[in-house]
Amino acid sequence: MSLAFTLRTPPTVPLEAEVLTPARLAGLSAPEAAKLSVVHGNERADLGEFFQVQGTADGGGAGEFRLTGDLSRVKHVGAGMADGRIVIHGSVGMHLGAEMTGGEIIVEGDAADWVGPEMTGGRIVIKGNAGHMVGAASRGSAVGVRGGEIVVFGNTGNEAGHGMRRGLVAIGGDAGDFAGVSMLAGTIVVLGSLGWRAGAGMRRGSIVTMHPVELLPTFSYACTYAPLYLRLLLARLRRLGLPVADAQVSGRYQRWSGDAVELNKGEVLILEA
Amino acid sequence: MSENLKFVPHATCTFCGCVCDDMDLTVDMDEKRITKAENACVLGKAWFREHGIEQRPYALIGGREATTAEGVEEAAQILARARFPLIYGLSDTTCEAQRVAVAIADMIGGTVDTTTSVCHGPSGIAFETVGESTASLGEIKNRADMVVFWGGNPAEAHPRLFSRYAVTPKGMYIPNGRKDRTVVLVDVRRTMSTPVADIFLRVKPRSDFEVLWALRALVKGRRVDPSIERRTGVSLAVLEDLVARMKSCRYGAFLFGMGLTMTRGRHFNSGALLALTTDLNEFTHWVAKPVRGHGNVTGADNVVSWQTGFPFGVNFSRGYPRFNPGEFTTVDLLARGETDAILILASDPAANFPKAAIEHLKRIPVISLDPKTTLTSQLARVAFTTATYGINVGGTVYRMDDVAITLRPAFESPYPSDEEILSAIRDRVRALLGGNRVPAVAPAVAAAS
Amino acid sequence: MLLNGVLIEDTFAEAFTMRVARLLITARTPRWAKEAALKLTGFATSVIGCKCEAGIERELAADDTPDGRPGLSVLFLTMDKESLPQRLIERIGQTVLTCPTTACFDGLPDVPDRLPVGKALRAFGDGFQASKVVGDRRYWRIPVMEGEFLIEETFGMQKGVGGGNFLILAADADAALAAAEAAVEAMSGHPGVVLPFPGGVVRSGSKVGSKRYKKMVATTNDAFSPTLRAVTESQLPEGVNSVLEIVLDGTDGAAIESAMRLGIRAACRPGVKAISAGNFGGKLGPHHFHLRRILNGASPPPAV
Amino acid sequence: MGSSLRIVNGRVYDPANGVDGEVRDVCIRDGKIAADAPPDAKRIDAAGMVVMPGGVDIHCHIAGPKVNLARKVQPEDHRYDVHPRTRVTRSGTGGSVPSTFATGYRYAGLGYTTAMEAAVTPLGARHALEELHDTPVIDKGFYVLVGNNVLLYRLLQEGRLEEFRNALAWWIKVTKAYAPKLVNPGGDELWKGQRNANITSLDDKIGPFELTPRKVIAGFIEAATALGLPHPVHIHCNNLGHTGNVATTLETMRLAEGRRTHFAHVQFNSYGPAAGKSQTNPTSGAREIAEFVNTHPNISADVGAVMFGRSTIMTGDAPLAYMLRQFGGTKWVNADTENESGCGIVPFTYQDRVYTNAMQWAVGLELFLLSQDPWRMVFSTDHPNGGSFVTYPRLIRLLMDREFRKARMAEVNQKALDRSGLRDLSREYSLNEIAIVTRAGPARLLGLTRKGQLGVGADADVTIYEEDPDKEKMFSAPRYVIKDGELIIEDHEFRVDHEGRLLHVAPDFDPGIEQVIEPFFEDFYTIRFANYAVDDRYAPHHEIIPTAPQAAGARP
Repeated sequence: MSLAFTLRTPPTVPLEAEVLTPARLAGLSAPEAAKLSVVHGNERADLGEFFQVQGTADGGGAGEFRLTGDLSRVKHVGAGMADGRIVIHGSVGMHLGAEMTGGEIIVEGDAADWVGPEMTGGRIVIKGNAGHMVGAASRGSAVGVRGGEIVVFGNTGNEAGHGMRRGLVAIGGDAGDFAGVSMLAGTIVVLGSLGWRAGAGMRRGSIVTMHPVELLPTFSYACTYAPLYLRLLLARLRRLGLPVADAQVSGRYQRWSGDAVELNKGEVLILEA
Repeated sequence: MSENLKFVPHATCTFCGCVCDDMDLTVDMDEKRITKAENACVLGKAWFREHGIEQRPYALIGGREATTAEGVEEAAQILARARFPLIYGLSDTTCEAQRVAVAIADMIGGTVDTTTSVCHGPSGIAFETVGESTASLGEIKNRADMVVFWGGNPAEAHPRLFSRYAVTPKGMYIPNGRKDRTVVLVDVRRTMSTPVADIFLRVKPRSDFEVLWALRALVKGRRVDPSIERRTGVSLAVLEDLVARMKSCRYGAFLFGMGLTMTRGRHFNSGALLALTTDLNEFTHWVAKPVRGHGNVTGADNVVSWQTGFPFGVNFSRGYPRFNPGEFTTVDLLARGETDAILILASDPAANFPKAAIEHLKRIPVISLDPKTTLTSQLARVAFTTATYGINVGGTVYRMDDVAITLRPAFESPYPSDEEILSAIRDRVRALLGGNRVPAVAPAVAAAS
Repeated sequence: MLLNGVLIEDTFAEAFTMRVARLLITARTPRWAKEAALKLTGFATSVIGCKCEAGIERELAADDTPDGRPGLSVLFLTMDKESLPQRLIERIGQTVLTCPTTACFDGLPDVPDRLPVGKALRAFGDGFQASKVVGDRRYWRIPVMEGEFLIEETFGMQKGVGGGNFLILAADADAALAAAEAAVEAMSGHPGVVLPFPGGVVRSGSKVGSKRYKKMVATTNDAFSPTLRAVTESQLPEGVNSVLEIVLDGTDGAAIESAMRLGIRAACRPGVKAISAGNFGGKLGPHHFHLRRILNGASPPPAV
Repeated sequence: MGSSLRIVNGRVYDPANGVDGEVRDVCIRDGKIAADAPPDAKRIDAAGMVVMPGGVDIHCHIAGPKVNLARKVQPEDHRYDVHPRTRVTRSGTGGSVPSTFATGYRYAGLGYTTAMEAAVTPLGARHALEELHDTPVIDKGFYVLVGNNVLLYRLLQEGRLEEFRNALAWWIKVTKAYAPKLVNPGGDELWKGQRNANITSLDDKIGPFELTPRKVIAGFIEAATALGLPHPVHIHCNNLGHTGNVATTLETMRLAEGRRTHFAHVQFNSYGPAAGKSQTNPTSGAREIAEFVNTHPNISADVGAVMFGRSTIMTGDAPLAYMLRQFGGTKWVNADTENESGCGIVPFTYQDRVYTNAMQWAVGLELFLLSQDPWRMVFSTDHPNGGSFVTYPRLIRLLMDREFRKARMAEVNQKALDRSGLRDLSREYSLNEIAIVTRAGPARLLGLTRKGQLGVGADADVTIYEEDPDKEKMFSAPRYVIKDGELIIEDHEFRVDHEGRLLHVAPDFDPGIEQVIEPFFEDFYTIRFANYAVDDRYAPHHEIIPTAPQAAGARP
């Protein structure tokens, strides 16, 4: 049985638990894992002060573990992880999977701001909603997601995919404002509605939406067609569990080019109504 | 009025970010009142005139009168105990006090945040994204033949921005003052400031970003969709005309306010304006300047930056500074209920924060430092009465253009300064903790902020 | 041994190691996928004169293609690894890129050796092309007048086998052709195998070099040519008046062997006297397909 | 102040006193080097270690308005280089522009005890002093930007040379500066007033003034010489960073005409004309510059070496920063200061495969290796312009370790290396020479007689390194650092915090000059004349270094 953590004592102030990665837990018994250090507010604490730990970590390399409870004040879970799998039953705090390079995180609940900032690989799946800055660049940095996939079944806040250079951000619900702002490349798919000013300052990359939206005046209409790569992309989203309709797979899309303020090599694809 | 008058020349007004240092004050030393403030604007006059010494307890602990020393002890105990303490405010006090405030936050492993996070924080984030071409106000006075005010109402909020710095004054290369400048005002409504403008662009609410973005495209010679007029209320022809003027002026200056930074789009609005400024420098000289409200909010930005590397919203709980607006900014921390103690320095969040944040303020120990009774001081566990900076207390403040000015206090206050109280708290906390608190966990660099 | 009364000679087909790629060509309709594939694999019968060998492997239903449209898979082979990408770039660029509605995907995604085919063809986009990663595979979107041509950035290349064969020795030309047609029919759609010659059949089997012309690389296989029975060292049994050859290229020896088994069985029908195979004495090609062993179901000895 | 100390068994390098690696005791009493120490003095056994005076950085950018802008603009550069607090020291952040506390501790952590901020506008002096106050351990000072000052230009233009000299002295004194600094003289007026233009030669007309850079530079050298400042005019030449600028640099050096003049970060001013097909790729001009400095004892320079990696261009030379903006990414900062200066900031990364960057790296090393007088060609990276000061140990190793240098040379752009002279140079610096270029030399050029040496009466700023064949390792983390006689770092760890002094000069001037200056303020400044001078509260611990006339007891 792999390790299972159940939140017993919810922290009253933020708990930073970057130690919760498959690699750090590899080979540990439950008592050993409970001894690992976390930062509770401004002091060190044992993981075991907050979590009931059961099971034993999978042998060998990075395995899988499970977190249960309302972890909305627990930050940095899975930050920097390279392999293995984390399953979270409940909501989780900021910086989930920050800068991760591989592996997979599944959240059966909501995630706070900063899901997967500057990640380079792996996959994060949020079954509920996510906050602002999904897959974004940290403040001051020009580059956000560099690879990997973030799938949010629900809605997201602002600046999803800010500065993304590669990879996929897929949103089943609605996106907030400035989705794909300053994106360098990569793909953002929003099955719901886009907020304001999607793609502002984008250089390259694609933003796909299934609902009509008025773009910035620096975007220009090109044509209406059925981009073939969308069939591949949407098929992949289906495999990841998002409810993609046949009409979306075989539909025709308006292609808008932008942002003219930058390279004008990006595109926004809007499903024809 | 008594005969016991004192003349204080060259004093500085800290009411707003203009920080005018040409106040010639007359003080009635018996009444402890400033009776005359020459050169002051209407706001400054009121600031000086209304300021007297209120009879208040030195400190209140749980509503009970106490000495400053008792207040310091209680405050130190609260801060030393707290797991996620926050120090907030800072923009209406001296840099000397701000430095101690950051030192306390560092020592206890707390968070320090300033009122910048609720005014020009977005401009700070924008600055970190695109940089900024800027200037001291004297350069605008001496050189700017085109001035664009965006999202502000200086006539009522910063009157001397017009009269001393940017519109009417004569300057080295602006020998005729107002006549030598083209003045543009961009706002969502007509205000008292509108008549000063040669060109007034009335934009639809929350469409500043679209207008700025269109200007950027036009400056670069790119296409802009004619729908811009329907969406923003400003026609393409007007924008094209404006761009032609902006490209052909000798020295242009943007002065932008919270009408831009705190409306939908926030840091992207500021960023669009800063990027437009950069774009224009391909053609001629352009600068931009956020118009700041609080008297020393610019000092707070500077102090927090030089001590930590970041301008506001800085957390020290891991043993080193981390910056992340939204995560470590006060409204957010309070609304999420993450803070377990707060020291509020010269600010009144209980009067203007969102309800959820104020609700949390009521749940946690609050320490307040303020010359006056405020909503915040009234819900404080420990409330200190302090002397007013610039009037009773000397020290340093920074003008909105980063120019540091030394204050010339007009008369003494019986109350201690912010710096004195904070220093006492710092020393007591240090004694309680035995030095700086050092969390025994390695830096989470990969996951830092 | 005899099969349906046809003598299976105790010999083997001798085949070579080649480099192979698998292309999946999809289109709006099966017709357009086929048009592209036929052009792509046209004039690709033998490396001797075409520098590559190629054929349609099988038709693909919409559910079996990456983009959910009907298509075909094609195997494409060359003798060396340097020329495979060159040939692919030339041919895909002229035949698939140009063909309405098609897209071109890699059919060997798990193979580590990657050929930058789409990566080279993207230049047709003149800077307007864009790449797109879906899952862990990268595609290029090349703008064209019709819309957009989509091609995978790289194609897998692995060692394959070229030159698997068997000879149908028949009493007359009609019987040979009927047997050959039956063999091709039986082998069509076999995974991992293509028949690069017209209709899968070759009438002009060749030998290495020339008895007369120094510059000729290959000349007629006089030992199996009925009209030369009397003037050369003929290997034709009595009663044989016409011979046709089936040549098979494939992704691996096992596929060739399995296809040959089906093909030979189908070819053993009235009018056929014997089934033989072409070889060079076993010294040139590492793959030997012994006819009798194949038909007995035993696997051939491992490739040298 | 401080307890007594006796350092025994260490190999001492004290070039100012002719001590070259002798094993001898160094005694400390009351914050100064002493002839002896009381018997109960704490003993430090420095066996196997090297004892040197604390390092002195003659040219860096560590405090003031532009530094703070550069800090603020790069949160992403701080995130990965945090500086945690200890029980006794404050926290901070690093990156190419560290916070003030991190700056002080990191300098001390390298064995440096004095550093000079090289460019502060007079209007920014108060701000710079506030930051320097929060820069712990080290002693510090700053150079004040006067080379684009409008009022000084007017006086010079009108030939009012005595008033010019008095006004210069006034500006230095009221800002509590250490030396006058010229940056791209004339450039700011063109930048701010003529649509972002720039000076291209010493004989360009400076905007509306009847002046040229040549006249301005000569005027400042003459005035500063007359004032007898401990450190002469400190010049950032015109055309800095431009291909072929070596001609301008030599012309500027000739303007000194035998008078002491310091040339800042000359590496950036030592580029020959473009080579090959390129219109812009410079050749090396290091040999010409080094030769000129070698043969002109009045000239001194710091190298301003380039080290590969992340840096920040921050300079009073606004047109230069604007030019570099195209290579720097998305951020550019410009900041104009009324009547005084311009300023530009660009985050920048030097890459060893890039021709120009590799050439810059080579030119810096060439200048060091061709210098015949280490006392006058001293150590700097123009932190953080050429690279952070934390790269100093690596630069020391490049100078001391030929094999290491060769290995590094193999990794850089070879075309650039071919066109530099670096391949021909096999010289290795000795420890004594390192002690000169990093300590004794800069101290002497600054006129800091009690710094950079371990003679009796000198400031007890001492660094003790554990000897190691890997000089980068050796100079990266001294075992002990003593500041003003106090043991700050022991066994590589901070034991106590410490506040250093502000070093400044206060040249005398005719008070009548204020009647000339004040009206100008009323017309063209936005701060009152009365509020301009910086008072002593901004320098709670300070030391005034006398000018020559003051030292001689003469009062004008």
